[in-house]
Amino acid sequence: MEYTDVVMENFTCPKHVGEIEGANGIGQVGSPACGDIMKIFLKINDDGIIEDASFKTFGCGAAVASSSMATDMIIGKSIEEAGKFKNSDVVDALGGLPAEKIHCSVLAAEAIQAAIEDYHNKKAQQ
Amino acid sequence: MEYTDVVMENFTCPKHVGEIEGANGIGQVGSPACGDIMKIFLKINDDGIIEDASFKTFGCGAAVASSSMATDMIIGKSIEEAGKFKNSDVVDALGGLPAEKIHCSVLAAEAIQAAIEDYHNKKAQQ
Amino acid sequence: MKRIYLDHAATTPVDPAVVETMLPFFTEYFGNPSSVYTEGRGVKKSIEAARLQIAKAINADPREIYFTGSGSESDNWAIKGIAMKNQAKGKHIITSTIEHHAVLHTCEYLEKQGFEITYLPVDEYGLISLDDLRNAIRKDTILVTIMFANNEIGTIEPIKEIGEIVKEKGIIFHTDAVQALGNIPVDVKDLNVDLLSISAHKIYGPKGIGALFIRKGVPIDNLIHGGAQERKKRAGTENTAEIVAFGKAAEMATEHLEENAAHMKELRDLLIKGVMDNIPQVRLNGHPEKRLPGNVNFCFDYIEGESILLSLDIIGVAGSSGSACTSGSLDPSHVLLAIGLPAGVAHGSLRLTIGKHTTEEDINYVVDNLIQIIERLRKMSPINAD
Amino acid sequence: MKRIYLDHAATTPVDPAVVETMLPFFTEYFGNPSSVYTEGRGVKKSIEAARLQIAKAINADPREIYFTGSGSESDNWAIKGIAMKNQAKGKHIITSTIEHHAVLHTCEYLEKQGFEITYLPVDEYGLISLDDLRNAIRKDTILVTIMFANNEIGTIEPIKEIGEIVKEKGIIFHTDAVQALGNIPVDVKDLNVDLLSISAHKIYGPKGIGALFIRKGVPIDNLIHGGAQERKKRAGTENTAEIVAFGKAAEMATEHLEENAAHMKELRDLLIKGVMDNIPQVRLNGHPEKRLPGNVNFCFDYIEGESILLSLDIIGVAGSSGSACTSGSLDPSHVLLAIGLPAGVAHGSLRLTIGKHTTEEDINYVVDNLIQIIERLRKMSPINAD
Ligand SMILES: Cc1ncc(COP(=O)(O)O)c(C=O)c1O
Ligand SMILES: Cc1ncc(COP(=O)(O)O)c(C=O)c1O
Ligand code: FES
Ligand code: FES
Repeated sequence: MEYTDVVMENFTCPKHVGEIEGANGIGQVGSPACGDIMKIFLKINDDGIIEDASFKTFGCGAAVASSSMATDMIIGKSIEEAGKFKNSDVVDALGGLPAEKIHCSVLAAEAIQAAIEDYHNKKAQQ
Repeated sequence: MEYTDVVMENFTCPKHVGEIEGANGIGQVGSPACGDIMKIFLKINDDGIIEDASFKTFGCGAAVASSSMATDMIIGKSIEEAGKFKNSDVVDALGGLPAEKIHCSVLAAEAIQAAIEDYHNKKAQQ
Repeated sequence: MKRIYLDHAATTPVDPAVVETMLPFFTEYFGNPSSVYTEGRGVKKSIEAARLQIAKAINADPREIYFTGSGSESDNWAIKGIAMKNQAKGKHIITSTIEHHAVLHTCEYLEKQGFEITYLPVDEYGLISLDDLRNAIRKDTILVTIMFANNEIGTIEPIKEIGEIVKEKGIIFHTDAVQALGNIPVDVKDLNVDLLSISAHKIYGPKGIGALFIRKGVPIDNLIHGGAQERKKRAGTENTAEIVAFGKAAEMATEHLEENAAHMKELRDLLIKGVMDNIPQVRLNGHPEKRLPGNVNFCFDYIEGESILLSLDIIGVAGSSGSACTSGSLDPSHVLLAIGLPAGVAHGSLRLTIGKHTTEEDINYVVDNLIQIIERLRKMSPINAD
Repeated sequence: MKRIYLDHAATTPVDPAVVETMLPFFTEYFGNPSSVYTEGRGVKKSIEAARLQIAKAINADPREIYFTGSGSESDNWAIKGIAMKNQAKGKHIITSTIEHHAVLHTCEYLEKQGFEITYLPVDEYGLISLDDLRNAIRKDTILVTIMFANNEIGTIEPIKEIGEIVKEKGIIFHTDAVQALGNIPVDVKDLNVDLLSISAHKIYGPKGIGALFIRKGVPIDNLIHGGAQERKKRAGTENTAEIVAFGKAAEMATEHLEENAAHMKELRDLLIKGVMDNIPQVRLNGHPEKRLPGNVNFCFDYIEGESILLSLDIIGVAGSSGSACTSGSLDPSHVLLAIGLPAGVAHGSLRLTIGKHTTEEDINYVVDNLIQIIERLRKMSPINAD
């Protein structure tokens, strides 16, 4: 197992941990049986810009670091831009992940997409 | 492979190597294919006493040392006494032999018996 | 930062005294022990001296000790060697669900070759039941292989009782004692075992050297064929340096067994108490008493093992986890599942294994920090119950 | 007395530079390479660096290198692993009569399991015939295993040509290159081999560590099942120290290959000339040109090998013999019988194998003394022709 310094930094002092008040897009992927759950909270303003993002994660170091990095990267982006967000963006920003840990970054990307979908669903119901 | 000092001494400076003139009992056992041949020469006087003995040996260190020790031990003995000579006598005198080398001492004992037999045969023919 | 190593069940540092004994065998006494000449002869003697040290450590005859390249090789040899040699008598083998992979995967391989394996279940503490064993024995059972002590949860199986049952039926009995040696008494005469696997790197010896005890007369095929080494039972030029080191390590382990075990037990109980008293929603895995003196294994609800390990690593503590994530596979430890833990819980396991050099200070440091680490990780968890 | 070691084909002293590299791995970097924490991580890197060094030495991809516990284990794994995995396709294997026992006895074991083995004969120099090979190939042939260079008589087999023939037929090809590495170029890409065995202790590395090259995609069963080490192909906690040492030894061997080989060849030819010119009734075994740079093997008529060895040992020279008596068995070397020597002659063989530190002075000393030793032993022999 070999984590980069950026991964270790994001694991040790993760940014955006916890729930944000008034989140209007929430996505969760994974299951405890699989050993990883990622929950992403988004606060999207009327212009469709992600004003704030946060996470709660049950998972390995790579999962925590991916959550931290991914939330940090999408804050300030439009939901269109965030919709194109891919796991490889997280991996690159982390300076790489061990091969067997790539799926943890996939979880982060999926959780973000789930949160955006949740936002759209909620909006459609309004 | 672990030889005692006595074995090494008898291998390095074997006693009674070669043929003795006027040997009246000669015994040979073994074959080149098996990797060991021992030839014993005895000179037995009219009183049935082994006056001299010698050997020629194709074989391992234990075989050479056994030949040297065995010939040395039977010189001066009567043929009756020599007839009772056993391979364990050689082994004991050598301070022991490795398990897989016991058969080399057996060869020495057999060669002596063959030489004594040869002496008896020759005498019977006279 | 001072490092605190608490993964002695994974491997141990080589004792400096053991390193010392092996050094001359690399450059000076390097001869091939099968040789006639001076360089080889002394080496052979050293190997036989090491064999005697190992024999004494488990109360065997030195002629019953065969050196191998690892504990895994010993397990493979024991099981495949007995299976292949005795298949005319039957093709049924009994083992347990909590064996080391060296046993389990070997059994699974034999299944593919037409053997039938019964995997005995264990209770919540990791103990097999003697009644289950009795019921599993069939006419065509040729081998029972049950580990002496489990590497993850430290549970000690009733080997002597198993040995009695198996012996009565005339079946061959193998035990994997890799975790037992150096921690609890191992006596092949008392235990009724026919084959027993051990490994040097668990007792402050080097990695890559193990041994298999084979009781005289037990019919077994070779696993590694070739030269006449190890009385024609295990080929390969002898790993002289590591054999000598294994001998020394075994001798030291035997000599200090009681004192080391008492020391580890004290610290183990201190660690267990410290964690159980101060951290909520934690469970101790394994048997409360029938456990290795150095083994501690917890499950912390709502958090995942690797996160705990990494957090400990950052503050200088080395531990291990039966969690999926550490091995890069998605399955949690088969041992934790076998004792009945749900997969979600099994993912949050932490194993800390104490060694002869561990101190009370180390344990206190770990407990203090673990309290904070668990709290912090639980705050981050989406499945925290609060 | 100064010792002159001329048994480098049996084993070599570990190079001091190699000992140096391995030392930190016993006490400092002792962690289990599979671990998450700091102690384990660096170790994993060191193992992968060693794998790369080995890969470079034989022009393979590092992912095609698997560490084992010896050259013998590599041979057993290659042959049994291929046999077991591919038995549905056929159960016929081709090898030669002069293979190392690790190959021969493995093949004999497979015969007992229902496989059929063709043992190709060799000519008086120890070479197999490509026509014999072509004729031996059948529809159900799954494996050809022919050694690269013979350990007793030093003959180098036409591996590249064999590889071409075998490849054309789509059969898997293994070669035992234990004696080749460090002495002649070994290039798995050029040679068309699918599997290749090597061992560290023949190239100034430690005993008890080997490797098997397995070309990507070659279907093979494991020999040692268990943990996920070596990409799940060979279980057992990694012998880190010896792996690192093997890497270093392979790197050094590759770097100095030409220079070492030229040096050994020169001394070899000096030794051959010295003996042939001065001692009557002697023959050189093996091929005059296609032979390992360090190998010399003679038969002296009318005398037995161990006697020569002991006599040499007394004057400080370590050599070896294919004679019965050295091994405690009554059969002379199967290699010498295979090249057509009568048993009586084969008993009188002497192998002297030169290393990188051997000097011209050493060789002259040996020749001078050998003349006297042979004369003295012949005088003692009952079958001396004169
Ligand atoms: C040709 C050959 N193959 C295999 C081996 C076995 O190697 P190891 O001693 O590492 O088991 C040897 C040497 O002993 C050898 O010379
Ligand atoms: C119970 C048990 N069996 C077998 C092994 C395998 O031993 P080795 O690592 O020497 O192959 C281990 C340790 O890894 C173990 O804990
Ligand atoms: S979250 Fe399970 S491996 Fe990363
Ligand atoms: S004479 Fe052959 S072993 Fe002694």
